[in-house]
Amino acid sequence: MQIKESKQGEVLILTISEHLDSATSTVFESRLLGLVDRGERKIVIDCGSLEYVNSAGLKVFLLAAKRLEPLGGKLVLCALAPSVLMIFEMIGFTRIMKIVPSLDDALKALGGEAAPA
Amino acid sequence: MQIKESKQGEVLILTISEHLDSATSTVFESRLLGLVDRGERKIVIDCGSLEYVNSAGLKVFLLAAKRLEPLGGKLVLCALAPSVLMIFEMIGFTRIMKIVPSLDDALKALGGEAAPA
Amino acid sequence: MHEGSITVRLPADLREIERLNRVVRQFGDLHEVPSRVLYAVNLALDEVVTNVVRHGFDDTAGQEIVAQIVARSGEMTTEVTDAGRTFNPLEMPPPNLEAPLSERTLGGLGIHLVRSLMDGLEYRRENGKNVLTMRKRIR
Amino acid sequence: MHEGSITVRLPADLREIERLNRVVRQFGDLHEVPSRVLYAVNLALDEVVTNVVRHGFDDTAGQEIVAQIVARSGEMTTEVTDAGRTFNPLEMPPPNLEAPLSERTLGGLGIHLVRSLMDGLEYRRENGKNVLTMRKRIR
Ligand SMILES: Nc1ncnc2c1ncn2[C@@H]1O[C@H](COP(=O)(O)OP(=O)(O)O)[C@@H](O)[C@H]1O
Ligand SMILES: Nc1ncnc2c1ncn2[C@@H]1O[C@H](COP(=O)(O)OP(=O)(O)O)[C@@H](O)[C@H]1O
Repeated sequence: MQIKESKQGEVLILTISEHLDSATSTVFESRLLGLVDRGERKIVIDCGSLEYVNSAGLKVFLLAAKRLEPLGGKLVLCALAPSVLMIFEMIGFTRIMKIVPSLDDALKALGGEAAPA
Repeated sequence: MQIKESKQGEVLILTISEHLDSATSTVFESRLLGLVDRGERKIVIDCGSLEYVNSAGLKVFLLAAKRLEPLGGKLVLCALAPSVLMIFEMIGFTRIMKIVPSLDDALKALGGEAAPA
Repeated sequence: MHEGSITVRLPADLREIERLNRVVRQFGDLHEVPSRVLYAVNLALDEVVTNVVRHGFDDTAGQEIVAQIVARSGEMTTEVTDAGRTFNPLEMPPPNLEAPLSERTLGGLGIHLVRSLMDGLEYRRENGKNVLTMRKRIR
Repeated sequence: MHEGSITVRLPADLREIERLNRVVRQFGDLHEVPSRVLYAVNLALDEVVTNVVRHGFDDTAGQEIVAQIVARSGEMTTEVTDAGRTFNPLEMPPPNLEAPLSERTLGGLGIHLVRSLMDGLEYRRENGKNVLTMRKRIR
């Protein structure tokens, strides 16, 4: 897995790629929760290059969403591959998380502006 | 398979690589026999990069050696990988063909000079 | 698709699971298993084996897990055998997928995924071992 | 080494043999078969299947050859099944390996290689098909 970080106004964008599995989810967890702890409240996870996620990885999304909610923050996921989206649907995460087709949609959902084309 | 050709004095050197199998042996056959037909009499086949040879490929060596003999020509093979050399031994080709460890040895066997280092 | 099978014996160690996942993907490529089917088998096997390593033993040292994958026309079968504590995943209650975010718990996702991804699960305890057989139809 | 098997059905066409060779090599990598053993199995299978395509049929159109490879601990078994004319390679006389260059003939190299490379060969005619089983020990 690779994690890249960027900022667009108030919105923090994490781009993750390849495999989010038991080996890599601990790295992702400390990175994502670290961002919440340091005060980030609007977070987008760009999953456009994410090929594989198992329950260890799924838990990290749930943990972050649960931690952000009482703080008034928001987590938005975007650009999930069909096979990854299917997994999110199977465990009911599409009901409790904001999941949108593109990064632009994610930025709009967080009340920011769309990325320049 | 790839075939490369070079000349060192009177000696013609053919370098063959990868797989000499049913698909590639016809190309090798017409190339090698063509060289004999146009008058080449001292031919080295450098097998240093040859990974695989099947009976279709082995026949080409036999055919060329048989054609060169009555013409007073000579075929020398060099640098065979252990697995390829084992195949030549199995079918008795080490008795009827000149097979030497290196290109230098091959050039010496044909009465030419060793390649410059 | 080419029919066939592979049996992988791996030490009960989380670091081995990446290797297992790689073998599963290579098996799928070699046998030309449809990618949707391979994805499901890969993930289900990952979850089951991870659980055995995490929860199956007091001490994993020297323990081995055997994973067998069989590709047949129409079906892929995966069997996991381990000598860990008796555990039948079919008896676990499903997580509450309707709960609001604040009430969703972190546990139970793995087994729920396995059940949802596969078309058939069978569990038996045999010779002191857990044997879990998972079937996935190929259509 | 990982035990397992693969069955490849291929049209009786020389151009398919490259694909078969690729599958055999990938199988060897995946199952971690020792390279010496893989080399022998690869070459023997190539020779046998090539012969079936070249000599087995009056018309190869629509004909299929089935190659099955099984890796077990201690042994690799390869079985080739074809509906071509009855042919038992074990009955072929070996080529004269002692003949001088001018008297060496071009034929018979393939079957001689197969016999030399393998540790055991069995032939049977079954249901109108040739079935050749080849064993190679893994040491
Ligand atoms: N092989 C096993 N041996 C013993 N207990 C297990 C085994 N697999 C799963 N469990 C139990 O089932 C629970 C649910 O597993 P799972 O759905 O994978 O979610 P998680 O492991 O995240 O809790 C585990 O927390 C564990 O208590
Ligand atoms: N499957 C087969 N069906 C019929 N005849 C065969 C078959 N395989 C081999 N043969 C016969 O056996 C001979 C020897 O085969 P082989 O040792 O591979 O050498 P080559 O094919 O170069 O002659 C062939 O020439 C052919 O006449």
